[in-house]
Amino acid sequence: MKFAVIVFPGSNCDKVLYYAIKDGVKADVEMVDFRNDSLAGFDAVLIPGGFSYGDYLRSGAIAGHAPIIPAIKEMANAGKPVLGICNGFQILTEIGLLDGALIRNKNNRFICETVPLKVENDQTIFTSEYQQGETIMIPVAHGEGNYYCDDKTLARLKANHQIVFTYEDDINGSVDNIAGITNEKKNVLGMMPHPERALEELVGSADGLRMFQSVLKNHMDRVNQ
Amino acid sequence: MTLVKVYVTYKKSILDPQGEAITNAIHGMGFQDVNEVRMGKYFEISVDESSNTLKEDIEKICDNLLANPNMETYRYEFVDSEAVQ
Amino acid sequence: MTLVKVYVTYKKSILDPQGEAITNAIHGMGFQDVNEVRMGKYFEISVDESSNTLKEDIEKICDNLLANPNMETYRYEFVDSEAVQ
Amino acid sequence: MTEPTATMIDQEKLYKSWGLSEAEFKIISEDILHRLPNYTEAGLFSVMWSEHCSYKNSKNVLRKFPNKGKRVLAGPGEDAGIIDIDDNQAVVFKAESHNHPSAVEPYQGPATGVGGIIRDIFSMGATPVAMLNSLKFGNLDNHHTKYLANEIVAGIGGYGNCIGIPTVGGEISFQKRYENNPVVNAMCVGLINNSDIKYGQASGEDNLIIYVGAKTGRDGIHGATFASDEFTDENKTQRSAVQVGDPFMEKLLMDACIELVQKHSEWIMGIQDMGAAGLVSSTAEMASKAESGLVLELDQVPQRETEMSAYEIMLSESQERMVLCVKPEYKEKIIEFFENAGLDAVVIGRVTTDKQYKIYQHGELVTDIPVAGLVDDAPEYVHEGTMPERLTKDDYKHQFEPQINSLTETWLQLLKQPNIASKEYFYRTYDSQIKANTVVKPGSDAATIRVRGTNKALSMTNDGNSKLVYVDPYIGGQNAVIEGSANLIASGAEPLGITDCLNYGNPEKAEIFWEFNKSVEGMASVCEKLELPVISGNVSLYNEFNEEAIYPSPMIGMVGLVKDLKDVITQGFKRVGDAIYLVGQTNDDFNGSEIQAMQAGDVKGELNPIDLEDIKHTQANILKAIRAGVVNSCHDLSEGGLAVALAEAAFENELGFDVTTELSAVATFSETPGRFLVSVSEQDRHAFEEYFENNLQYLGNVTQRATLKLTTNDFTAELTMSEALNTWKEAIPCLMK
Ligand SMILES: Nc1ncnc2c1ncn2[C@@H]1O[C@H](COP(=O)(O)OP(=O)(O)O)[C@@H](O)[C@H]1O
Ligand SMILES: [Mg+2]
Repeated sequence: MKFAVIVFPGSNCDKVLYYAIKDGVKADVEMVDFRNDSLAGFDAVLIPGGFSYGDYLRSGAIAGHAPIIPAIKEMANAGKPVLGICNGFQILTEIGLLDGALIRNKNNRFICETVPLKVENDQTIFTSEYQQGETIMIPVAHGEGNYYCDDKTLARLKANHQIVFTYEDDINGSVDNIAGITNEKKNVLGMMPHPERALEELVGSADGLRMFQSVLKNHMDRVNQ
Repeated sequence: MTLVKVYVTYKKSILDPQGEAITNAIHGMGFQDVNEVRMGKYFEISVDESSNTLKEDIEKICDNLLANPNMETYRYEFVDSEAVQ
Repeated sequence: MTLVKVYVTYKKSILDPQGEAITNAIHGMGFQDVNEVRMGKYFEISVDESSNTLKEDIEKICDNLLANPNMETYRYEFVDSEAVQ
Repeated sequence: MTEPTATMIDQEKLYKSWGLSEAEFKIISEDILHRLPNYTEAGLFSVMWSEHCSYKNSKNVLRKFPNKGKRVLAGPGEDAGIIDIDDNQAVVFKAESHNHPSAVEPYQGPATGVGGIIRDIFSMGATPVAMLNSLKFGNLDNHHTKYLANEIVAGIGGYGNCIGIPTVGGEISFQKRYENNPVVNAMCVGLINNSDIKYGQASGEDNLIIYVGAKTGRDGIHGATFASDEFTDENKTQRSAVQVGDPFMEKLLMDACIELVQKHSEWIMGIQDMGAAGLVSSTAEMASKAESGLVLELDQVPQRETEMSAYEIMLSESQERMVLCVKPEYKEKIIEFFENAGLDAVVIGRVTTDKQYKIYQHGELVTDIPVAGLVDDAPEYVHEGTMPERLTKDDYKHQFEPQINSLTETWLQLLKQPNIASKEYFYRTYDSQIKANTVVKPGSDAATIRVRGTNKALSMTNDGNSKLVYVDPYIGGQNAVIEGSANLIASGAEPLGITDCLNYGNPEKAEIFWEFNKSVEGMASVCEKLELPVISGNVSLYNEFNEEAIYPSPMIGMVGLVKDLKDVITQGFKRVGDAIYLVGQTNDDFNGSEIQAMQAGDVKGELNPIDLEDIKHTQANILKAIRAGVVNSCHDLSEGGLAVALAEAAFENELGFDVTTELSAVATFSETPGRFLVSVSEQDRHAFEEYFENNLQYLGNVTQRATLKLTTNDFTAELTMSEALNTWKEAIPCLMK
């Protein structure tokens, strides 16, 4: 299985995400520059955290116009796994692959902390190695992670089980404490917390590893069928 | 040369934490009469030559880049108005 | 209730990295006619009652909080203008 | 705008308003140039000979610091110092102050300070891996201080978070003297392979000078500005001292420079960032180091504004710019390399052999001066200091006596003091975990970052209790170094070396100079004793508001090496049943203490002399014990003494304790330096005690019960965990409301 880590100018969690795949789950991975317009040959797309284009204007807004974006949309439409973490999540909402928007944290301050998350749906390709209802410890680091969507959208997300992770405590004002959602087909996941920073107890938690293992395992299962 | 001024604000239903922080700071300064502050963005766009499609272009730029329709609204005005017709 | 609109912009000589990034993005979208974008802040301040000192108060708030006179300039306008004299 | 002529500058003594003295002007015109300098030249001299660039008032004092050592690869004089950490790797670090800009623009000031210190690190070829900061604010009892604190912290976080370097530690303290003159010091730590080290030099005839990064604007041209009558009013309002940081641009610049050094080292001779005094300072220093000359063509310099004068271009402090000296045959490759990274790179000059610094603008030679005159010939001043009057008062010998009616109450009250209370409210806004290398996050004695791909880690800390320096500059200075070292030792690291930021008032005042000089002597004495070289640093003088100086505020930034990840340790108790020890003797040390500040409303009185031999011995043994694996937690005692250290050790994992001491209640707040609070597994007690002969006291145990119980020879206090923790955690958020 081959992963692409998209690198936008200003991405700053790209290398750690790369290590998560290469050393964490020992799969094939390549960094892909934002100027490319094709993702041929890749089985999954990872959009890292950071401050693409400085997050000037609005987080994720400018990245939404990069040459690589149509290729990412194609992958999503083809049902391949697309995972956006933090700034990646913001970009996915900006380009319309995920619903809603991420606005400034309720208290107007950046927050960096390792927080408990609840796994709300273990039936996705991203979460099958977790248990429904399980609490995992994953770091967050964001100033604009307050998930917003209107009531109709929220009802749809719920009905369709698209809410995958929630915060156990209200850390940023997100609607229903939402920390991560998928698209309807559940092959695109956006989340504010950083699983790639939680691969080893040495740095505080290893709970993020199973997310990447899930993606890998589900792919292999499908291939072997 | 035409100058276009664009104002982007959060929709009413959206929480504006920056505005709130500013309101608190203003109260802290002793101005209790201030009720609410909402913060938005303001752009001055200078356009080289006025094409026929200037109005359309600006709307495209606003819709696709300067404002996020999920949470923001915008309005704009031309300062050098004879340039657009 | 009076609504005050405040516009804060960087002085000309000050670097505006946001404006630059936006300009580049607009060019990337194919609008080459756009020359320059400067980004500023926009505030809508609603004031409860109109005191005699409203104008002064707003200027104090702008000078001390909303704008840094070392690098920014501001202008403001009252929307409900009969409220101020 | 017309520039004044050379004669006008001379006759009307215009140079005086730019900070040059008559004597200095005479040296320039008579000894160096043998003619009068023109406008641009006079401007260049005034800025290069300013305290900020030449250290003319402080050099003589700074020489007291040791800067050599077995592991030192580069010391003061470079953008940052470098210390070997084995395996052909080295650590690079430096700190810088941005006090004045932060007072003027509390968001952009610290942001650009962070940007500047990061450039100092990657301009050596190193990869920045961590940041720290030392902040000193007024008391949180007024709107202005809260505003400053919020903005300054946001500015630091805004830059660091965006560029993607974890901010892992620092210190924050509060005292009225900083109300209008906050202290903002930022430190950056980088890693490098020894073979990649680059120096800022411009050598080799006809090698090219390349400018990379942001365009030059009229930013920050103020240090040595001309009298205002030269500018029209319109000009003045558009002219600004404030620089805006662009962390996005800096990220591109940083990544490109590091990649260039790692992959194409052979293309470049030297690399240097543009910091204070921008283009002139960076290029003149590069030429000076290589003993060469330079020709610069200003028309080639990318400019953000029109009609900039040579003076303005040379002195601009626009951020996010670098200068490279490259071999001509690689010119195209380098420009293409940067273009691909989204950056503009242009050739602005070349290296010559005549040792002259020549600048052309619009085809005219506007500057022609010897490089050495500009960089090396600034005069050095040796000031006479006078002991401040406050230190000569009779009652100064007197030791403060704290009053305690209830140990519980005093204890809680102290935990609530902003200087002692948790700083999480602030540091939680810094991304401390980015890059996933942070093994010990903010909240313990020192932060620890693993060195990826090895079994090593680096610990780092910022320290400088300025209350102690204020009451007793020499011993207070000693204390700053001891505390830095203790914080590293308590984290399982072997201290490697020091960077500093020396923040003081106006050195032309004899009393201020005395404080500066004495405190440096104090610091230096400990550096010698503990064999800690000072490899880089920064001096910030003239920190005054309405003639009132800040406390003398040296900040010690220290980095230590953890040789084995298994030695990483934090301050918090780990396991119920562990034995708790106090290592070191406790004396009556209340002058300058937090309890004195709290109870007397002010600090005063001389400090007791410190036995450095004893400090060294104790620290060495703590490290040995940690490496032997018999220590579960270790915390050095600082502000608030034993009582506060116990509470802090309990908070980390919310484990209680039951402690009994021979000391009096008052003594549990004494701040005698050189002490540690250690917890040890029951089975390791004997092994642990062996390291300390009689220099330790068994205090009790870590308990299951969520209570903090402290029994002294005269009082007993018992706090519930929730009450103590809330008091300590909520104090600052509450004040910031
Ligand atoms: N400005 C800051 N930035 C990041 N961390 C900070 C800052 N100020 C304090 N901290 C962290 O808070 C903890 C307590 O700080 P401090 O009381 O100064 O410790 P110590 O007394 O051991 O030097 C440390 O881990 C320190 O790194
Ligand atoms: Mg400590």
